[in-house]
Amino acid sequence: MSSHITLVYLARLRERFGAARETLPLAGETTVAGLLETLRARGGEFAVELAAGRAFRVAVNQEVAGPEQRIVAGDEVAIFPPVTGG
Amino acid sequence: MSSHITLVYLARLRERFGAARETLPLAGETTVAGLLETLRARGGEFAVELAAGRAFRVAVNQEVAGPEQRIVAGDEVAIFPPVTGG
Amino acid sequence: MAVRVQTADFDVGAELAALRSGNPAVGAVASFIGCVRDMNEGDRVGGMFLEHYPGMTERELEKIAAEAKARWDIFDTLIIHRVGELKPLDQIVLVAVTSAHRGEALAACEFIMDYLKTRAPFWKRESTPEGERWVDARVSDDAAAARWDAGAAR
Amino acid sequence: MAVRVQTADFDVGAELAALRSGNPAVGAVASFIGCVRDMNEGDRVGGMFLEHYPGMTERELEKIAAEAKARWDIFDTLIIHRVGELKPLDQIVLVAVTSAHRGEALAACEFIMDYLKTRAPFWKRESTPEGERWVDARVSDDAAAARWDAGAAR
Repeated sequence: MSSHITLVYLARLRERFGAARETLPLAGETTVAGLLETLRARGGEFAVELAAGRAFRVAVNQEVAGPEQRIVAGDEVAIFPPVTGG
Repeated sequence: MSSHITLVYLARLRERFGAARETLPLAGETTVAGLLETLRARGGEFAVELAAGRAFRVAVNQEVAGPEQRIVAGDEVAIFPPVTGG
Repeated sequence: MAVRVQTADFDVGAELAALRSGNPAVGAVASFIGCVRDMNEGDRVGGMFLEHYPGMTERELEKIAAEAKARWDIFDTLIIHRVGELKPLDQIVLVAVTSAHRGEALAACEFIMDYLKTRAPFWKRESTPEGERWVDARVSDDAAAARWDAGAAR
Repeated sequence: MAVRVQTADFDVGAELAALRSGNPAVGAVASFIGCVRDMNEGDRVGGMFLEHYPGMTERELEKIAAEAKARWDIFDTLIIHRVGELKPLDQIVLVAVTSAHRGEALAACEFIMDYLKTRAPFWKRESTPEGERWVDARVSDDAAAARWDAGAAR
């Protein structure tokens, strides 16, 4: 049983954070809002890009998620800018 | 200087009238309504198909025309059912 | 603003490629292909003959294309309409529109098709098990075209 | 309901022919091709890189296609989206819808494009004379997609 989550950063945020993915330990569970708080606490680009009012989206297990969405060990959480495809 | 008009019948009306086109003498001028009256007076399929309330269209010189449209010698007048293309 | 009325089939891929070729401002190509169905009004259709009014057909199609060009911010249009004998699965009509943006291209394409169905002088005669019959105009086609006259918001 | 995400180009004519092949009930094929433009927001664009989120992309496109199928009376849909390096004039995306009638096919095609632009995880990075830049989301794309949520009459 995994006790980690996988973070995926895409497009501009991948470049800003200097990583395409990382693994984060997670004991118990958290929420999207809780995870974002943890990441912002790192300061630097994380604090800037994930600040309230910045345009970004979160997907949990490849489904777009709101701030209350529960996150448990084993989940894949992606953070990315608004999409611009097609 | 022509003193005739050309009548063009299309699709179902071509079959009903038994002709694709005919030439009609025209002294002076008439209107679409006047021409239709002349044709109805022939009786038979003309009276049936061009009766008031029947769905047909008239074009003068390849432009759709209303009953008041003037017709003069040399004009091409087409009579056809509502279109069903595409 | 090309308009073609022909008995021959057409190559959709080649036509669309030609329509946008060499214009790197084109971001959107909307297209519509009409095909012969094997059923209509509940009857099996073995084939059809498409009659038109030569001369007037081309004029009407050119007017429709010019109207689309005046209404939407588009680059170019293509209308190819076949006539003569056609059988199920055959292509009947191709309408294509290029634009910088998709909304304009798609709206203009739909506008052209709606008007083409109600204004261009084409008539279908279908072969069914009960014999040949001329297809009656659809009220829904008139309604579709009337939307544009009323300036309906999209 | 095919969905493909690929770096390779696609053959529009062959794809559209395959989508309707063997189904004589298809009377209408609506399609949309998105292409790389050489200008955007007033700057010359020499090329672009299209990034996506593998896995989620396919899921979102399949959901969009299923929604279109639920909303309109259509037979089949095709969505092909390219990723990777692209240059002006390249094809980016093909959306095609088959139906018995044109109104359903055209509406579903537009619906899919509007949702694809706002929901599918693709991001464009353009090369301009001033360097590389990520393209910002367009407000007009959100507005186009929101139309459908509001159940806007067509």
